[in-house]
Amino acid sequence: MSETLQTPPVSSGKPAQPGQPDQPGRVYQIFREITTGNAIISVLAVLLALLVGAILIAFTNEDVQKASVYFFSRPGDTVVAAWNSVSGAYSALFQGSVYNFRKPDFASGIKPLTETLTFATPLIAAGLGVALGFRVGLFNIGGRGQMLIAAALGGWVAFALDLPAGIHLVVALVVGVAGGALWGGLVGLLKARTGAHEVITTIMLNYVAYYLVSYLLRDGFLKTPGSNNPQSPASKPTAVFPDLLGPTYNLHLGFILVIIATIFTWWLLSRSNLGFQFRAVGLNPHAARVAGISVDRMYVYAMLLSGGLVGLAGINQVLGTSTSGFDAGIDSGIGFDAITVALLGRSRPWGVFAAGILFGAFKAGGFSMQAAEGVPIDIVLIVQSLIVLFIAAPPLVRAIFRLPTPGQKTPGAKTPRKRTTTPTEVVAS
Amino acid sequence: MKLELRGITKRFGALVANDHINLTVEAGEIHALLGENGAGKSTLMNVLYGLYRAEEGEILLDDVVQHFAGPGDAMAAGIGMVHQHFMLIPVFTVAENVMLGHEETGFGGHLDLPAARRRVTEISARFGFDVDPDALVEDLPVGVQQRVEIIKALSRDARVLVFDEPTAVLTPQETDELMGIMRQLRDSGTSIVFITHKLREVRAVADRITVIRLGAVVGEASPTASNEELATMMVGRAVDLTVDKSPAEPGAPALVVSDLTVLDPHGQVLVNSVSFTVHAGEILAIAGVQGNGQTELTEALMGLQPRVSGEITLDGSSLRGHTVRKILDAGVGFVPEDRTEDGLVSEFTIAENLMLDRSHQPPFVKRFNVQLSFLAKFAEDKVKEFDVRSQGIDTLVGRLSGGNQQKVVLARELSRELRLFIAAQPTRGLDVGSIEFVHERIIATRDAGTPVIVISTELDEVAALADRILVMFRGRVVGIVPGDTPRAVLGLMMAGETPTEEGAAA
Amino acid sequence: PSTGGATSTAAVTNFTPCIVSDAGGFDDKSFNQSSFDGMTQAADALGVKFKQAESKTTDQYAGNVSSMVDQNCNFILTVGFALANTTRDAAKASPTTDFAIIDSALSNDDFSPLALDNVKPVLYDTAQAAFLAGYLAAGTSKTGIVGTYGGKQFPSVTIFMDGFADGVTYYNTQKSKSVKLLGWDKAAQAGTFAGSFDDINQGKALSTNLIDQGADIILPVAGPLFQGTAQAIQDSGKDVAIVGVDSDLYETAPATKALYLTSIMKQMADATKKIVTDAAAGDFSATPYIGTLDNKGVDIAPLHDWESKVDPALVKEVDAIKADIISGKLTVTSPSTPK
Amino acid sequence: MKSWKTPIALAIFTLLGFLLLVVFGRDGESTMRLSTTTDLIQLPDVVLPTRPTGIVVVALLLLITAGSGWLVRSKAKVPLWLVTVFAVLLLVGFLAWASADHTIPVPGLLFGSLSLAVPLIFGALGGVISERVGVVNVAIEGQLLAGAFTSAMVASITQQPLLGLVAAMVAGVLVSFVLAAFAIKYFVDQVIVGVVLNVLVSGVTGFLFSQLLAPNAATLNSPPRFENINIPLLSEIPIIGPVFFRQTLIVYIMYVAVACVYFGLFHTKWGLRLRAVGEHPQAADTVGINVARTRFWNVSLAGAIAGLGGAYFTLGSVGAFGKEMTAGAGFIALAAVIFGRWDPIRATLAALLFGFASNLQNVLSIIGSPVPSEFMLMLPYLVTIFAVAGLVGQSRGPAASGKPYIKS
Ligand SMILES: Nc1ncnc2c1ncn2[C@@H]1O[C@H](COP(=O)(O)OP(=O)(O)OP(=O)(O)O)[C@@H](O)[C@H]1O
Ligand SMILES: Nc1ncnc2c1ncn2[C@@H]1O[C@H](COP(=O)(O)OP(=O)(O)OP(=O)(O)O)[C@@H](O)[C@H]1O
Ligand SMILES: [Mg+2]
Ligand SMILES: [Mg+2]
Repeated sequence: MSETLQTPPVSSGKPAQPGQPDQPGRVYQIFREITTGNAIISVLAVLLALLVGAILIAFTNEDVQKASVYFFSRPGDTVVAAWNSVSGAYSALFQGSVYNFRKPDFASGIKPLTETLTFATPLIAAGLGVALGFRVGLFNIGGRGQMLIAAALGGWVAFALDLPAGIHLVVALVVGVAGGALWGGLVGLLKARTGAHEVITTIMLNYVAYYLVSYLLRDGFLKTPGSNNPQSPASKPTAVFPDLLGPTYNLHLGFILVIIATIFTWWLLSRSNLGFQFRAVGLNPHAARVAGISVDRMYVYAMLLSGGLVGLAGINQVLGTSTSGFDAGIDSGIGFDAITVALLGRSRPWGVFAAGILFGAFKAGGFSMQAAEGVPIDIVLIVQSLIVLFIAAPPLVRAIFRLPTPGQKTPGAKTPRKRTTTPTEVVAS
Repeated sequence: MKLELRGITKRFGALVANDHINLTVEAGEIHALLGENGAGKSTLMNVLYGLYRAEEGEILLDDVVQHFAGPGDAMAAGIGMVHQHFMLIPVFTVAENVMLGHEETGFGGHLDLPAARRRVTEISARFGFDVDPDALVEDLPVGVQQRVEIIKALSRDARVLVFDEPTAVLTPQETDELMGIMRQLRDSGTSIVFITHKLREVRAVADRITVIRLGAVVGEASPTASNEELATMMVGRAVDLTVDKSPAEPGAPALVVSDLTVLDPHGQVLVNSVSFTVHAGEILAIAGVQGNGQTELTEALMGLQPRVSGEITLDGSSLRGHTVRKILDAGVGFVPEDRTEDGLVSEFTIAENLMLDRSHQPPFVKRFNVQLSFLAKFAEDKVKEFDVRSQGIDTLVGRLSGGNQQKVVLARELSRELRLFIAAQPTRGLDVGSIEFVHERIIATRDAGTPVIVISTELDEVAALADRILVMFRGRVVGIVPGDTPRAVLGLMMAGETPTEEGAAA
Repeated sequence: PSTGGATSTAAVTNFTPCIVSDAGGFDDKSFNQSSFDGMTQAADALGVKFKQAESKTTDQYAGNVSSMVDQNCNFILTVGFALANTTRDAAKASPTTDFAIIDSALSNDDFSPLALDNVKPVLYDTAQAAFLAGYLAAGTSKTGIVGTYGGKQFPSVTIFMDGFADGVTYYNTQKSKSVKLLGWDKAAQAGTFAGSFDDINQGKALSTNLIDQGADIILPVAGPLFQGTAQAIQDSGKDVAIVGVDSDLYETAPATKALYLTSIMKQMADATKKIVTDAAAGDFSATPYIGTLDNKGVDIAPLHDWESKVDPALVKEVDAIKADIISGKLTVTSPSTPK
Repeated sequence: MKSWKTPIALAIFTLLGFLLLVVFGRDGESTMRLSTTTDLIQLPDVVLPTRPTGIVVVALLLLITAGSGWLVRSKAKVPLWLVTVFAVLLLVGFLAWASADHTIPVPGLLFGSLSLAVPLIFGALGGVISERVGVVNVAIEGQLLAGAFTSAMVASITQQPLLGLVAAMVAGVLVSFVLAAFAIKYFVDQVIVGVVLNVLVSGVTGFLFSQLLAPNAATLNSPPRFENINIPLLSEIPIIGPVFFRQTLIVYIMYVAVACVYFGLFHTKWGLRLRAVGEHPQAADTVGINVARTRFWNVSLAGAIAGLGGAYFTLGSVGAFGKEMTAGAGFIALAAVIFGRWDPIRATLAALLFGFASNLQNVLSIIGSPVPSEFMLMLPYLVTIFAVAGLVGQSRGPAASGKPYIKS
């Protein structure tokens, strides 16, 4: 999962210099822990979040509330009701996202897992885009706008043009991705040319894209003929992503594309020269400039690629998920979720992939939690946020479970001169 | 005040940076601390200053055991420190930096800036500094920043003062002034710990010397010991302090700079119609007090300055107005002044840093793909050739010692076909062993027939390397003199005085 | 595929009605909320429990509807045009489950209208009621200026504005007056929108500007944003009234009840309740329900506190117009009328 | 050397002005009302003939553009005031054009702008403090929303708007506590915490709103609002008075807050230490400043201020809580922080610019604009992009913002 240029091991003739630190500094350790995700800590983090979530679910459950009225006369009822509500909710989460035991056969029982992957698809694509930006030191909050433009342009190709099957799909895909890339590239261009901070421009362009697409849906080329709803026509079947596992499952070609995108991003960042320059700019733009790398140009390229990947998420929605027409809410907040997905995946492509699947599972499982157990959608959101927080804070989880810090307490480097550029630094720089 | 460190042990993970170190500094004594890069000097001082907590050992001031929870406590106990890496806030003014942490305030926490200004001017006057209390620190030359650090420490009336490599960025004159100040302080009863890699300074000012190697005290030395003795004690082997250099055999003029002028964004002249020529196979040293346009001059040569006029030609073709990449590709090798800021990506591995400025062309990159096995072999070779001490080519450069970092930069720049080599402050902050190595490599480059420019504020270095010396003052060329020009003459030139006839003839 | 668990002769005891919201959520002070109320009333009346799924984003529509099918719902109510195609697809996939969709009819992907045996479209000819409100407002305005603004330019929003505008125009032609409507131009289908159904502060800013321009009756068609209008009126210290939408604000938001001239009501709760109870009784029919003044599916609310301030003659005229519309003597049209 | 950026930008705007005001000029009269009906001193309405006004404005713009070109040629800098005059002229021309045969109530336009800007300003102040001390605050939106919710509920229960105000601050601080604890103590990436906190607060307030506030609106969601207080004398200054001095307590608190934060940041010990920690925590540490503690309490303070902004929604403006009622204001505030280069005054101006553009859009759409509503709604965002790209350019934030400080 790491993308440092892992040069093949060549036996080093030199013994380590005694004066050299042979143990990573503490910053690095913390970084390391999170990167590699100490499995136990992650599991405990999820457990902890589920525990807090359980309390919330129990508190908000009607039966529990009813039983608690006579808590002191029959406390058992409350406990039983709480247990029922919590176990029901979590088994619904599991059955909605991984495997549904109530289904008679494996083929239908496993459907939730495919749903998880379907929901993960756009999250991964957009997450990759945001992560790519982070690696170059850019904080792309513009996922919403990039998805909307991609969906609008690609969607238009999908419903308005008549092209042979296959070609139609490819053209729609390319146009959509290009749309996202343009919307993102605009940000890069503004930054390179005028120094305009990408956080501002991406936020603003989100709104511009939203209103633009709203207008196009209502009165422009995205409008459905004969209807007055601000909704686009359905994508033509020739442009729709084929199902991967047959019509029973919703999993479509988008998932394969996203795997390819992940591999591509991994290759780009860790194996290609462009990625090398990206990372150099992200970690130390001064040194990159002195080494002859055009920092401004890297910003433009990076935003083009970042927007393109986010655009893939947008086009995935119109060609894969909402093929029967879309409205201006087609981004579904994925552009924002992508930030968390990217960071949770430590901006590493395969990390993003995994984080996307986790989030996809929450989306898929959220439906059945709500439907089966009446857990309010807001609670699902809360539990999700808690899991993210706990996963991102291994030291906290450790403190709560009184686990020893790995190794010994190794005080080390203080503020690192330059850490991996996280978006936070970008906001401030 | 008498300072005593007893059995201080500080570990970073498995690394023992300080191993039961004992050190006593009497009141009114200048105690020099010597040791290679990474020997543990700064670590020991940080423990003393409360920045690090030692695993073992105790600190005594006037025979009373101290417990420092942080620098605040140490300062309260009368310890002051001038840090190796400046602890100044670039966007603050001098006065603000000096007052930070012990601000004088008026009503409602209102900062009493006039008081802080007075304090700065008062201390400046006492020690003969010329520091504008209202200047922004980031606008100041490093030498002046160093003074601000000293003023900061002095403004707290410290009775134990630690100077951690304060002279690395000072000119000879400034160094002499500083040593004068140290003596002045010593005579008023302050105990001083003085860390430096420059043996000349140690012998000039120290009352006692302690040498540290690999985290442990290896012994005491007297200020009368010879350079060779001290160096041997530090490094643990014999060090050749004078680099063998045969006379230059200059070839055809290679780099011709004429009428070069550099402006800053506000239109201020930084480099003022500078002209000079460097021949193949010679080393031109550009000397001068820090902040007199040398940095901007090199940046202009590298295409890093936007507002440049005049002409630069290398082997007959113009370099002016080209991008950095074009200039690098034209065969210019460059060692920037600030290696961590401009020369290296500290979160990249050694191998990655070795291809930093060649990430666009074969053999490192073919069809967009970084050639990993080539890079590994290349890095492995260079690490061997340049004796970069590390745990392997995948070590992050940020974890190397300064000397080894500099070797990585050198290895990268010297492993190309060069038509010009520019090295700015190539040995800043390096220990004697590393300096020896860097100097050897630079001379070898010259001997291979490459024109070399060395920018240095260090007269020892200039003397060791230069075939000819160009002295800059306030953006102008004061004169170009032969490499064996006496220190005294150079010192005057660096202060802006035009050289005598004999010097100017070169 | 998941099998719909409903049997067409479901006894009331094992009847499970379900409801799915659009991205507005169940407390949008608009159609999601009224539909939800109707569902609650129906379930109470039937003595059954219902299941609910609230959507936060558009990508949840399909998941929410299909998980309702999985939960063996017999009847699923989907709210809003945005769920139309989702509902259509789910209905085709599980023909034994009954559906009703609020505010939209179904259509094929080639835009041709579609009717399915197990989907009942529930539509409202809101313009009819809005027409009455427009006439009433024009007759009541003292400044001769009335105003309106919407949340987003959706047809379910602009249909109110169209009817209202026509009502004002009708008043002007009838009385040879020139009452002006700010914020909506029916012919151009252009007007003032807040850009959101959440930003109450923006609703207040818009209303303040309308009042500054002289409007003394305001029709906010933007869910909870009317609260901002109420505050703008109070801050202005002027005698300005609100015309509410969806439900009778006098009942649902009594905090500022003195400000409501009337409300343009879509009686969704009642309609929903009836459709659900019918379905429970096995009387589901896919015939579209269209709320009109005639069947009281849409109407304007009583004047309540404003009764005394409005000329009784005007009220009579409004009643007469209402009769004319019901009888077909007067037709109200809007490009946004649901089809 | 010479930078032609400004003259080129001015020339482009002059050209645009020419196209709009002259080529597509409108006939008629534009009226600007300068007084409200309640003013003591009644200024007469300014009536401008629309097209001639446009022509005069364009002529003046041309003059300024030429002047700036001349200045640059002779190696002088184009002074900021000239650009400001240019912007004001362009604005006047545009207003006249847009209001052909209509009346624009100038005080109302400005009053509304301020109202829309108030929460942004509070949010931006919180952002400035937090980022200046080294913690990136993406959670402004969450702090605003938490403040709005809590103030509405507490003020409803107690019927004391002041208590609501206090509660809003407490709520903002609580959100900040989470941010601070995770970011400072556990070194979690600050942006993750911020983004997640926004979701968390939205979830919690949404949930409590549906479960508690909506069903019990009369008791839990009917907070008494602050009354407008007219400041004697000041409130009678033409135009300025009605806009700035007939406001609620919260707005007056805002004036004080802006002044205090500005003064505090740049002229007090508190501010010096705060900025030191955000710029170079290790340097601050070496002079005995406790970095973690400084960060923790100032992030909390930032939360309290942003919380006040939330209270403005409910107690100052609209009198009830609504789900997601902050509607992205926190993100606009974040943009204002950067736009304002981490300076409280500039950030305030940035927020005001945004508020003005929003309300101008409102007014124009009400008096009838030929442009579709969606494009009108884009206006404030486009104005911001133009302003950032054209005027502000590169900006540098606190050096250590976003970086955890890990001590041995
Ligand atoms: N001191 C060390 N000990 C062990 N492994 C190390 C050390 N330093 C670096 N590495 C190796 O470097 C790799 C990259 O480290 P890290 O996770 O920090 O990625 P990175 O360098 O930030 O990645 P990129 O260079 O792609 O940005 C790790 O996989 C690790 O094997
Ligand atoms: N925070 C830290 N974490 C891990 N290792 C450290 C840290 N600080 C210093 N070291 C290591 O401890 C050793 C001693 O470092 P120190 O800075 O004290 O050396 P020094 O003698 O001051 O060297 P120089 O002459 O280069 O300043 C070095 O190997 C260094 O890499
Ligand atoms: Mg040191
Ligand atoms: Mg790296």
